[in-house]
Amino acid sequence: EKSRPESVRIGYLEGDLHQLAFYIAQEKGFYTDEGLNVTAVPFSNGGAVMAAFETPPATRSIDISYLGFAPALYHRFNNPAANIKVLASVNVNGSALIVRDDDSIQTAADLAGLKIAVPARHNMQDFILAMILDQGGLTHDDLGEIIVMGPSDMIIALQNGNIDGYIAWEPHNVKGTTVTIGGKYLYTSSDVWSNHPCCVIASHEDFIDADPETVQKVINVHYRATEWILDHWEEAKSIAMEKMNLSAEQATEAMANIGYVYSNDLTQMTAFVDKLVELNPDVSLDSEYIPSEITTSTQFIDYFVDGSYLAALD
Amino acid sequence: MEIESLSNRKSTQYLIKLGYLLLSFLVFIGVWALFVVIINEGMNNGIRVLPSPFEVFQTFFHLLVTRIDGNNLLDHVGASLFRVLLGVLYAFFIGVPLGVIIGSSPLFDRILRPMLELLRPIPPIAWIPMAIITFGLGILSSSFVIFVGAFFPIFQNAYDGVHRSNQVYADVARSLGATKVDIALEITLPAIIPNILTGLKVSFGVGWMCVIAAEMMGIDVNIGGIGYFINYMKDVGNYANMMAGMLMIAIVGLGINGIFELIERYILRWTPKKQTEEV
Amino acid sequence: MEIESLSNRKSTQYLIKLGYLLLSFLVFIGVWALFVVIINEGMNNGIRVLPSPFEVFQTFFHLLVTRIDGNNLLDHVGASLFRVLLGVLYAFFIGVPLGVIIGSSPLFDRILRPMLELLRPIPPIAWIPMAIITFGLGILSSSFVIFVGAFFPIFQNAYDGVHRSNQVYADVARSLGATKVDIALEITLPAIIPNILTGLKVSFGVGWMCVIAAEMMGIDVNIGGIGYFINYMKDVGNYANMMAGMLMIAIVGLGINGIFELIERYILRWTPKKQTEEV
Amino acid sequence: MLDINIESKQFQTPQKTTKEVLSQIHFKLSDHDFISIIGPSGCGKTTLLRILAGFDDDFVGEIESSDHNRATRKFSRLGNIGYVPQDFSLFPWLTVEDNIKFGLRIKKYSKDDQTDITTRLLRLVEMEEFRKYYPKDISGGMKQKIAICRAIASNPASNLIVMDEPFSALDAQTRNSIQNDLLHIWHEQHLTIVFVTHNIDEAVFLSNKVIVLGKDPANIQKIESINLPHPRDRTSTEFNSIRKELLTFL
Amino acid sequence: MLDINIESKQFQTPQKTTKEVLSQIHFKLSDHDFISIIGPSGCGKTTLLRILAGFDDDFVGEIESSDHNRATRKFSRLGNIGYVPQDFSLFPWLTVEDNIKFGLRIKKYSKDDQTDITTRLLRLVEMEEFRKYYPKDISGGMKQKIAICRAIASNPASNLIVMDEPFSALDAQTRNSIQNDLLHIWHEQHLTIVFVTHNIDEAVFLSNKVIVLGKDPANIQKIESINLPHPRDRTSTEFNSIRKELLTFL
Ligand SMILES: Nc1ncnc2c1ncn2[C@@H]1O[C@H](COP(=O)(O)OP(=O)(O)OP(=O)(O)O)[C@@H](O)[C@H]1O
Ligand SMILES: Nc1ncnc2c1ncn2[C@@H]1O[C@H](COP(=O)(O)OP(=O)(O)OP(=O)(O)O)[C@@H](O)[C@H]1O
Ligand SMILES: [Mg+2]
Ligand SMILES: [Mg+2]
Repeated sequence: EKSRPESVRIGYLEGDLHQLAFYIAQEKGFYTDEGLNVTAVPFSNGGAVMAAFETPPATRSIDISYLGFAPALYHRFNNPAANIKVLASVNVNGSALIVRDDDSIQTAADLAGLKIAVPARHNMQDFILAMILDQGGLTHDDLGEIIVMGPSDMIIALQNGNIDGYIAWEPHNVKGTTVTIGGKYLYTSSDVWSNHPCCVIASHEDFIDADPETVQKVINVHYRATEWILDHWEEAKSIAMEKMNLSAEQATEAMANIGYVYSNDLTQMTAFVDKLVELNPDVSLDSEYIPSEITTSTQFIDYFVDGSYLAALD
Repeated sequence: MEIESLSNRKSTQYLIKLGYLLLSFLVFIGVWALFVVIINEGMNNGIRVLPSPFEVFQTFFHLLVTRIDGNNLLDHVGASLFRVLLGVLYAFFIGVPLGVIIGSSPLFDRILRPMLELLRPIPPIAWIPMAIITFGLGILSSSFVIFVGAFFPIFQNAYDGVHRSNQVYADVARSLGATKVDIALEITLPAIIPNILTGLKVSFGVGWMCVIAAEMMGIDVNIGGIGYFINYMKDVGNYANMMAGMLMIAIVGLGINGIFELIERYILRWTPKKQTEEV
Repeated sequence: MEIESLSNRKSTQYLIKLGYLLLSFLVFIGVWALFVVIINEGMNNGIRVLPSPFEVFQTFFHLLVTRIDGNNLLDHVGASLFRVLLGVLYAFFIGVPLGVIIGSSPLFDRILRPMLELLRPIPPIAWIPMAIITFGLGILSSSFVIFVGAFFPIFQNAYDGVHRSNQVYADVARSLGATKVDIALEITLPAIIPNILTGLKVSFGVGWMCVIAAEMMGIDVNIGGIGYFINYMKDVGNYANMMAGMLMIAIVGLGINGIFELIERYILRWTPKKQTEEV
Repeated sequence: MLDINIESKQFQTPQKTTKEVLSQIHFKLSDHDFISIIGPSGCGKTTLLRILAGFDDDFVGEIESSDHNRATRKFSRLGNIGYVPQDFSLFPWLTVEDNIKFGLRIKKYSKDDQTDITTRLLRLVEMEEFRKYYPKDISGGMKQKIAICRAIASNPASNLIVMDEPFSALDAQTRNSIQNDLLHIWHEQHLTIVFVTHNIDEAVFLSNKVIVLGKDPANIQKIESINLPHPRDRTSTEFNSIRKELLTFL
Repeated sequence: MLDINIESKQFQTPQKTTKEVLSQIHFKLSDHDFISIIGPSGCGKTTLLRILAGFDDDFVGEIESSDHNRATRKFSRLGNIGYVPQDFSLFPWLTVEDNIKFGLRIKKYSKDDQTDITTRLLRLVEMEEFRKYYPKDISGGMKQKIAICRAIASNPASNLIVMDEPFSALDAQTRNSIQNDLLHIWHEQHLTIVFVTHNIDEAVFLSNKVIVLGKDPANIQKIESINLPHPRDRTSTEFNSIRKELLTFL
């Protein structure tokens, strides 16, 4: 239909099985089908994605990105330049707390005094960790130490005994449970909150204003890719195995933990904001960076999540 | 009267110097503030992304006492310094003897030096991934990376020192009855001390650079360190904290330089004065 | 006969040198292999984490032609080199004039140098987060970080060169009728060329180090670069690729050193030979 | 030709005190003079020479050029005084040839003139074959010859050349031959020379006037005129009596 | 005392060719000799001295110690020859005092002896007050005096001291006074001295034998005995005729 493909720069997290839709869309040529020429920009965590959104327009390096809902929220509340909107959901569930396979660690209460790694502070997994701790009547402060590192390093660190456990996205959880690494699932995120929001697609307001057509195309592709995963589970699994260096067993187990979605569950998202505010002293609806007329989480989600592109799916 | 006018002149000169320093500092703050304005107003349409110098100073003092995730700025910078110290220490105790041995033995020189020359061009930072997968995320990894960075300057300086140390000193010592061991201890060693000091200084600089890179990549699961801190603050979007961390780095760097200058002034009191200096 | 025996002796010496180099290389491979065995057997209970030297060489040649995610090793190393070159170039064109100006003007010296001294102790790598948030993820950021690293060695050397350049040369030139401009162009400039070359060499080393750190932190969304490559390969657990990347870094580093040596030998043909050298 | 009247020259020491280096230096420099200045190490010979050459005008006193009927301290700023400094005198980044050409190039002589003059001078000091050498590759004696060539090449308008211990590093033989060369050039080009040395022998052998400086601060102990004809015989009685006399002033 | 028979000494050049520096150097060194070696710059004086001092035994020939009835090239490895090198001779990291003490310490003299000997020597050269100075802070002449003190402090068993142009950087006055000091010490301690210089005057003034070396390779042009009594008068006719004669060999 169009002669020259539209260029768009899409951020994603390196080796994140949650964002399989992005990998599938690339692999299957869905973007090309929509007439898009995609530059894929890898990031190590959602915070780094947000930092990229926050750079001045002239030097901003991404237009749209896959990232966790938590860093998107956290930055939106705390950084004046984080003017993004959430456009679609990517997955629910899919995180887990892996600890060393040791009888002394059985419940959330046993985490007191342990060294736990997270991919970034105030990201999705850090937030889930807070919820897990809450179940055991603990907070972050009760941990021996909370350490930030890339998910691939967590596996090395667990094997070397540098940490007692970690919380990450799949497939890094399942990778930590091999015999040599010696970890076990303590909680999956769905254990503490079934069908919690996780990764989303967000874009900067500047870009949404400037090029809504491209935004629509990206959402179209995301929808198509997500549907494709659900319809072609085994084929999707084999692509995941290849892209993320997994065995069939690992891929099966990891994907079982993830709910691939595209539509926004506004009720859950509102609950997310409530819990975030409750567990995080840094986050408040009073933030000077959001419009002053917003006073409740429902109002905020209404403002922050732009469902119009999903609604316009063809 | 003569003396008084002299002391007057001295204190005047002192005041002038101080004035210039102050002026320089003001220019510095001015340039910084201008930069912030350009970035915020010019490039970000008035959104306050970068904090003002004043905010950074305020945050800096706040962070000296306030703990974030259990550590304040001093804890972080202390952890970084410790890593550097350890790595440099290893480099010293391996680099100096190796430099002296390879520098004085043509056989070792021929066999070992080409091997070292092959390893030298790999920057220490390129060893970070390797260190992580072999030594895990702990002090072993971080000090290994710093060791790699610190080793070559120390080794090379010791080596050069031995090579260039004047044959004549050894001759004279021999004429005065010194044995080989005497010469090694009483001539070679003191003669290469300036070189070793230079090597140490460079090593500290490189080590300081490496530790920040390594910490940014999360090489050590214990206290993050100042490099970890500033990268972390970037990721969570707290740029005032990030810049306060950079300020801390600058201050510690200045401190290290100052200490080295004092050490040099004492240990090298027998060397002729350098030409330049004086601010 | 005399001449023949001489040329014989020459070629014998050449052979001996070659022999030593070979021996050195074998020792190198041996040490490496031993290290791999220790790590794999001793620390990882026989699980082959680290690849053998042979595997690494094989992978290296494979990656020279095979693209991963669209780029082969040469693409990556080329991208890194380009970033370094750009940053060093900026540093050169800003550092040399600034060094000469501040070095020859006491006023500028007093006002600008303390400011630079305050910035100097912040390692270039500590600027990476700052560069990312102000300049984004692109060539602007990466060359800014390298610029910061490359600036100080070049500036300092130009500055020192001007400071130490012999007053006597200027006097003689004046006695021969040279004006101030003549002296700046015909005396100061050639006199500081050795310093500037030294500065450039150090800058390249620092730049090479910075680019690897910056790439590891994903500073540039275009071709990742060799630093990105080795870190990425660590993350996906392909350690043979990772070490092939390190080998590439070593080779390029050796190449850069070689080029600098050639340039020095030509440009500095008027300076007395250095004492050491010769492998 | 020149009337030198230096009342006092002070330096600031690193301890920020001042130190008087020269005091009451009064003498006349006439056309075609060959004046030697001798004195103990560190007394102030180089300082005096730099003032004469006009590199330093931060002193109390005056240097007047009598024949041009103008009084100025900065007479030499016109670049009309040749200077052979004590050390490191050749530009190390230029070849022997280009060192000699330096002044000619600055004064915009034609290419041909530059080559002609340089060739003539190189021939005079028997160093034609070293044209393309860099200073690092020639011996100390050769360097000194080239430094002298460079100073006289562009023929300073004043015909005045000041030299600061130019032969201090040479062995006896080279020194003797280059002394004769210098006398030859001095005569040939009708130069006026001020020559610093710490070698009494050399002073007596070369000059028509010897100025002996004292120390702390340097002042004139003695001005000795020497009227022996050239070439002088170092073993002659007159020669040695002058040496002996000068020695008493040191 | 010593029978020097050097057939040949070669060096390898950077171009890997060999170059003969010394050839057919034969002379005798007797007890209480004061031998001066003169010759053009770069001819091989330092090389010869280093062989004499035993630092270099890579030559063709033999040096025999006649009185101890043993023949060895390495006679001096016992550390019984004092050496005053041409340059950079004081250990810069030691104070004046510690430089003199160096040999005494190596030879394990008692602390008291070390102090006594050092004090006596410092007094002799009038430098007691500079005890605690580092070499960088004293003048060239002072450095040379200390280098000589260091060489004689531990009283080399052989009483032999070799000196390589020790006064080359000094002004006339200092040079004269230190020459007299040296003669005094030489006489007092009954030393044997081999002295390299490029100053004929100095050679004639100091020594009882002057060896004139030629160049490329260095060989002996002339061995001149000087029987004038000390102190010698530099202006006397005999003195000057010897100077003149030696000059012809250079
Ligand atoms: N720029 C300066 N600042 C302070 N003192 C100086 C300066 N230049 C020279 N002096 C002092 O002035 C004195 C005379 O120095 P000068 O170089 O003129 O001596 P000289 O007679 O040439 O000695 P030499 O024979 O060693 O060349 C010395 O004591 C020296 O320390
Ligand atoms: N280690 C060496 N390798 C090669 N050549 C050497 C070496 N040492 C000295 N030479 C050469 O031997 C010759 C004699 O040198 P030497 O230092 O003995 O001369 P010298 O008479 O002491 O000169 P000077 O009067 O300048 O001190 C010189 O041509 C020098 O280049
Ligand atoms: Mg002088
Ligand atoms: Mg010599």
